[in-house]
Amino acid sequence: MIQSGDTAFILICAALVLLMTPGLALFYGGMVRSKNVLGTIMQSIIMISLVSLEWIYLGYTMSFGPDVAGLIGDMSHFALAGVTAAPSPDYATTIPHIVFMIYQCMFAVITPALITGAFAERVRFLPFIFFSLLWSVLVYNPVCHWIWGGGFLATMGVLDFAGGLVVHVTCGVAALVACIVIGPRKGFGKRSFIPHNLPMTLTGTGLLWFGWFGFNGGSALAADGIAATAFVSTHIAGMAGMAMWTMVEWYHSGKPTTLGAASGAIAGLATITPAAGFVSPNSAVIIGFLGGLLCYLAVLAKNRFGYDDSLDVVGIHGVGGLVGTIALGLFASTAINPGGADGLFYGNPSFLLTQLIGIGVVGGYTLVVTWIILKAVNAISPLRMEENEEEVGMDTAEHSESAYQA
Amino acid sequence: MIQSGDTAFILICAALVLLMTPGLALFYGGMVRSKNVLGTIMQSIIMISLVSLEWIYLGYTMSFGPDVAGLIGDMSHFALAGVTAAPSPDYATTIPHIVFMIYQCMFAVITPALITGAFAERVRFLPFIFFSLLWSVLVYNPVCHWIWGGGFLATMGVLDFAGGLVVHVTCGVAALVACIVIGPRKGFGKRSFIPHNLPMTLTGTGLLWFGWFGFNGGSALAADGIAATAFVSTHIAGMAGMAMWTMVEWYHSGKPTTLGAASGAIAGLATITPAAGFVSPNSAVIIGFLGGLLCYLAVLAKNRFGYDDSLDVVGIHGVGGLVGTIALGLFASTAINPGGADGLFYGNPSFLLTQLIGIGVVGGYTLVVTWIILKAVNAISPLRMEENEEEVGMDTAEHSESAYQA
Amino acid sequence: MIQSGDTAFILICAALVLLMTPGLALFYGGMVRSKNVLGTIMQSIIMISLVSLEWIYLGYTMSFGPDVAGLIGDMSHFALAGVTAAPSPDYATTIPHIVFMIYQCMFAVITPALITGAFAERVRFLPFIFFSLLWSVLVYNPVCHWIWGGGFLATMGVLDFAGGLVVHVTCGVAALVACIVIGPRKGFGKRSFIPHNLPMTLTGTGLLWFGWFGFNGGSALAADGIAATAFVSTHIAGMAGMAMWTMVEWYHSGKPTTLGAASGAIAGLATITPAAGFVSPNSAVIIGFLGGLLCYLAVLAKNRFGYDDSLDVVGIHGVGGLVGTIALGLFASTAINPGGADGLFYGNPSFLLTQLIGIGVVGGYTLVVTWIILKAVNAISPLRMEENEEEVGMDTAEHSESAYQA
Amino acid sequence: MKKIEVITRNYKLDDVKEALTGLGIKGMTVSEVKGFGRQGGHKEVYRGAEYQVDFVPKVKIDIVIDDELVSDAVEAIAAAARTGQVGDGKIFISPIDDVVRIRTGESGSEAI
Amino acid sequence: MKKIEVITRNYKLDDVKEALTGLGIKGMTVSEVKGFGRQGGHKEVYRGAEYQVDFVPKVKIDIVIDDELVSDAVEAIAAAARTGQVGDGKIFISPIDDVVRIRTGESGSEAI
Amino acid sequence: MKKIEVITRNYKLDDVKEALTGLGIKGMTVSEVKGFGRQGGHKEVYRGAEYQVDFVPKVKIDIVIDDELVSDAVEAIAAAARTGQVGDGKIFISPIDDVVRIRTGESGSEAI
Ligand SMILES: Nc1ncnc2c1ncn2[C@@H]1O[C@H](COP(=O)(O)OP(=O)(O)O)[C@@H](O)[C@H]1O
Ligand SMILES: Nc1ncnc2c1ncn2[C@@H]1O[C@H](COP(=O)(O)OP(=O)(O)O)[C@@H](O)[C@H]1O
Ligand SMILES: Nc1ncnc2c1ncn2[C@@H]1O[C@H](COP(=O)(O)OP(=O)(O)O)[C@@H](O)[C@H]1O
Repeated sequence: MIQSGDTAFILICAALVLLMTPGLALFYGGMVRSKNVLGTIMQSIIMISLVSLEWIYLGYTMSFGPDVAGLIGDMSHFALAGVTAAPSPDYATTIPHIVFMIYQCMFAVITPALITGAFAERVRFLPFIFFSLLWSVLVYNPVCHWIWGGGFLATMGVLDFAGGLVVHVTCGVAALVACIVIGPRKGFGKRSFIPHNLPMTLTGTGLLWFGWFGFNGGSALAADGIAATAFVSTHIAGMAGMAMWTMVEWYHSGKPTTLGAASGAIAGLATITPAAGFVSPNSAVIIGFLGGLLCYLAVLAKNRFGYDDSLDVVGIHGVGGLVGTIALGLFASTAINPGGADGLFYGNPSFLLTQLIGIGVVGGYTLVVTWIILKAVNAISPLRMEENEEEVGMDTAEHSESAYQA
Repeated sequence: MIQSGDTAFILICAALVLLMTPGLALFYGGMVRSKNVLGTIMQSIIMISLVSLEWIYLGYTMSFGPDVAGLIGDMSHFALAGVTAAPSPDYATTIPHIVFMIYQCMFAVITPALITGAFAERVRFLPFIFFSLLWSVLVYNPVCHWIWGGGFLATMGVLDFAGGLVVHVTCGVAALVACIVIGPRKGFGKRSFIPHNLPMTLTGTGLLWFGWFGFNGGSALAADGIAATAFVSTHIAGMAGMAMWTMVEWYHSGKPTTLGAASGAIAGLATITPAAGFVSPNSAVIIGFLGGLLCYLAVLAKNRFGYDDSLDVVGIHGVGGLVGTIALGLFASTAINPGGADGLFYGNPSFLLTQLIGIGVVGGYTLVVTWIILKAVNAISPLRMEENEEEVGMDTAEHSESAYQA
Repeated sequence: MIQSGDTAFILICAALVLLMTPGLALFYGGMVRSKNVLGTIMQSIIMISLVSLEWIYLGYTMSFGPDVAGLIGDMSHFALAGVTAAPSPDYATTIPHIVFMIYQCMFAVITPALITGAFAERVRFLPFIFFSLLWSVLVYNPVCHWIWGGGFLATMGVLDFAGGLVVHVTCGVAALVACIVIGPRKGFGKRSFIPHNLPMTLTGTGLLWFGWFGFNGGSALAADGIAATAFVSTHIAGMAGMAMWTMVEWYHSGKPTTLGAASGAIAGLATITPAAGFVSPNSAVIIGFLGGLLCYLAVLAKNRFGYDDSLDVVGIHGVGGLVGTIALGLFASTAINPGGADGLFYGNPSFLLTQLIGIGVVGGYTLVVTWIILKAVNAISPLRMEENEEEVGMDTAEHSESAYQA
Repeated sequence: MKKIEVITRNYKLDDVKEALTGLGIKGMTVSEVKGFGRQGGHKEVYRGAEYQVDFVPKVKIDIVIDDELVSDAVEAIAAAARTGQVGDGKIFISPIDDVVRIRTGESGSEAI
Repeated sequence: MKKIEVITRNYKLDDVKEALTGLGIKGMTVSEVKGFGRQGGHKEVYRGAEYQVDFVPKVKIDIVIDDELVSDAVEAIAAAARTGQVGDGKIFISPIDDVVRIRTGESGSEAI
Repeated sequence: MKKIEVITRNYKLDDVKEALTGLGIKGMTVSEVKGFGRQGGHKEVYRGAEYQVDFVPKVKIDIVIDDELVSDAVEAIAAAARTGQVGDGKIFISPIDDVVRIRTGESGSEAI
């Protein structure tokens, strides 16, 4: 039966998650050079239309339609057939089915948008659209089904509260593959790529944090104690991530930076995502600290390896999702969420193993399929901008616009 | 009886709609030249105080007070008399009456703010205040009463879920009249009027979309299946509008622009507004596409006609509201909302006629009254800035401020 | 028992209040010179991690733990012991206890962030962190306990709906002490300190207003009639404050400014905060007008006194909180909120006296303890930046960053 | 060779550019500047504090050309930029010893 | 006529302007520039990557005046802009062949 | 003394700076400018309205040096800034009568 409190909550949470995509656009947009800010924003916001359209025809039914062999949903919900204002019998039974559908849509939208940070400032718009669409269909939808739609990983007992695997590990792995295939920006390692507008990035951070409450809190699919737990651990891990990154950076490079504080917050928030509704607040503090620390180290490490993951999608989302998924294997507690599991620290080492298998499967699958998609798209329409267009910048070269006039 | 779920939902939706006014301020502010950005923002945000004040003394009771001859509400609710924390017997019976009142207030605030895009960059602040106040009292309040307050159009069966007529058609028609009466900006057709800060416009777009969930979803006045339908069709039409505008522009002028994506989104969102809670998701896709396409064409057409609707209020809100109101006459379905109607495509051509009459009445009334108000205000205090003040810009000339310092 | 409507509402309200801190960061950030914008933003957002961490270990239990002699909470809830997804027996009994905890956390976060406007553009980050932490522990937590945690002021009958005393008077008094102890900016009175980006300040204003609905509305701790009352009076006082400041400034200095409109809005919102759930909408209009007028005068007066309260924390938050707390003593009505009190205008002069005692106690305590903390911190690590670092700006000197690149 | 520095109103930039290209001048360099002069400034008010802002936005256009083109160019620029109101701006003419085109290494008149 | 180009600290602009108006000089043109010199720059750090930023914000003031005013002007400017710290900046003096006032077409000293 | 004005691509600034410091030149002043030249501009489209934008972002570098350093400096700059594509920019050389260091009051070559 429909509960107005739950329905109100998930509708507002869906709105919050939608807001994360423009929030991400600002977060990323502030970090690029001013000649690429519109192109960067566009790569995020266009996902709202591209992926939403895909979602209502294909994505929802592939992800949440009746299961076929543990691998994918069937076409029963093509064009939202059977998805009405009555509750689904399977998912979120106290809210209208379409509310569940639209809430999940917002997750599908932001995931490919997250990847764009890896190849910022150098990709053509048309092949980028092809890539994102194919990736949503071939990577996001199946993985989403495996874990949240009753697929084989769900059956195995892999847990992911709000998208550590489905969102962050997939986008992190895709980011790594993409920035290697596409290659570094012109002048990488020689010229300095300094963020053109950090207040914009910080505004985006604020909106992301705000939206993340909908992302993690809403994943309880009801306004109940689990939502409360998820909401609280989200805030706690975000602040712990910010605290940790700030302190480590202060110690390590001499000054605490605002970009560091923002990065640490996002790292903490990404890290808690898979675990949010399954762990205690005190565990969330530790998970947030771990996220802040390990993502900081990952970002530093990148500078050694020399690939140009321009806005650190691998270091923050990939590593965050990875660390959080493992941490869930350690800190999960059925005392907190009886629908969850106990982790290693609660006497159940096998759950940690399950989580590691989940990471292996999702990571491996994403890596291979992303690589194939990139190669295929490149063969049809090269992703990389031409040298002098890259010099001119995406805003004029790809969109015939200028971001700023005096 | 008060339901906490519904009350929570409408309170948050009211907050979301409030946020649309600063969102609009950024949307518009980014599109003007930097010397006019503060003046443009001011024209939106001052409505929050001007119209809210008007609303609690006059507007609410004119719009929603007991009906007088189908034309206007009486003065029973002057200064919110009888509007308390108990539910209204007439409207939204599961939430406190004051919640309904404040939710409706937010709609009254944003409508005249929308008009300001038509005469951006050239109007004096004092007569602008007179105009907006008179317009709210003489246009918004009556039309609102006719359709939502039990007036004669409601009796006739005209439907408008969340403001296609009440908000978008009124502001679109007023915009057309106003930009013709006030005349084009100095240098129009010769100098180029390029947006000074598109990331600001895109930030505003994000906030508008976010707020629109409250605007349309909340118009169900409860957290129920209708709210779910309205919320979902809002998102769907927004994304379809964005997709369509982007594609048409890409095809037509060679590149997809970010301003185009934003414009298409707003067009789609405006177009679905009257229909949101009355149509199926699949109809919403078509309505969104129509909105994106027809608003694009309308904006192009403007360049032919040569009037200076500076930020395309007519082309986007006017045409969007018009198309959506007609589309509702086509796509409305009582299977989706038993409290609604069936449209032409569901076997009921008379409803389409009703909608067309609604457009005629609202459009005609708005046109005449807006024209009279403009002439009257101009007679007392000329709306148009003096030539050299327009050159200097509104920020210093009207507000003694500068937006930016190096 | 947990109500989903109430839980949904307070969770979303907590998210709204969180958003106020980045909103404040923008509000303040736009008003400083561009070389200090990151440092200013950082002083707000770092509170999210600093104070949240303090809150879960110390703050919550000091504020809301079992009362010790009316003065402070004991350590029962250290590290959130006993704070679970079950409702608290004492506070907000229809929502999970952790929801109450996290909602209150957001208030603790923003209060020290508000103070930073007083000493903007001239303070070193490390001692600033010490100051803020000590202030949270030694001023915020006790005062919060006295009024909201069952301490002696609550027992005496002092009322404060959402933080007129707990938030605004404490931060206003602390601001006054701090800007006197720290001294004026270099060049104060000679050079002009003009806001570097007013659209940023106006964006922040919009987010603050939006969040304030959560701040005041959520302080009902349920989605009920009191929440409705608080929400409505918040909007009304905000708009009345904006209207009043704009008019007075227009009359007094010749032009209405956007910074004035924003300042008036914040003044009105701050002023209604203690009274929001206890007064009628018509009283809220008057309170908002009073807030707008008196805060304007206070800001003008500052220019006479010659202390450098750079972003007018005293004039707006201090005076707003003061005026609102007194106004509550005048306008409170048990007809509106039976759990409240009757004020002077409702025949109960003794309640006004109680409120004045509340102001005296909170103001006096804050003044003394803030002064001691500042002196202590200065002795260990001087708060004031060195002259040439102040010239260079906080962004490079304190954070090794630049906000903007061409 | 001479350098012509034009300081004028922002919105006259396009007119001046057209006037110059009309004379066959193919290059110029533009920057945003703030001017102080007879035109005067304006008052700004921030929370009750008044500031006199004496500087108004102007555009500066630098053109390096051969000596024989100077008088035509100056006339064309003045005609294009003139509104007759105070604040139309100035044209400064100064000597240039040499010019080098970076791309080719050419110098002197060749390089312009 | 001469052009005096002053490159100095941003916050000295008002002082220099007052010094010049004190001498009866009624016009000048200002632009924001970045300077490289003995003053040195600073380090910036973005996600662990360190950059040395060698350029510091400065203001450039151009004043065209008659030859006889030059030495007074230079002295007044230097006095107004001096702090004694490295980075106070420079004054460059260069020849101007002619000046035209766009509004009136006047040229030479008349036009300044 | 001479002033060398370099107008070139933004991203060549660091290279030019290094080339100059390599010659022992310790100061320069940089500003952002927009250039019009053979390189051409681009089209921009806003809601269906097309605009031709002729100006491209460039950087201007001013260096005042002693006469004997000029030819070396010009060569070094040209080498550092050259890409061989249209739009590499120009170097203008003009006379400077005198230089004053504000901090010390020194003038002439001393002051550079
Ligand atoms: N002596 C000068 N040196 C440099 N620039 C000047 C000088 N006088 C005027 N200017 C520039 O020319 C602009 C216009 O000058 P102004 O005196 O306002 O009007 P007009 O050019 O009509 O005489 C000023 O804003 C300033 O930028
Ligand atoms: N040779 C030069 N050519 C052009 N500008 C210079 C030159 N030397 C210095 N400058 C400018 O003067 C500013 C101040 O110079 P600097 O060496 O830092 O200190 P000081 O003026 O005290 O000697 C520099 O930032 C730069 O803008
Ligand atoms: N006559 C000129 N006067 C001033 N600046 C010029 C002149 N010609 C070119 N420039 C500047 O030099 C830049 C490069 O010139 P351009 O003609 O595009 O290419 P190239 O330098 O390769 O010949 C222009 O963008 C402009 O800023």
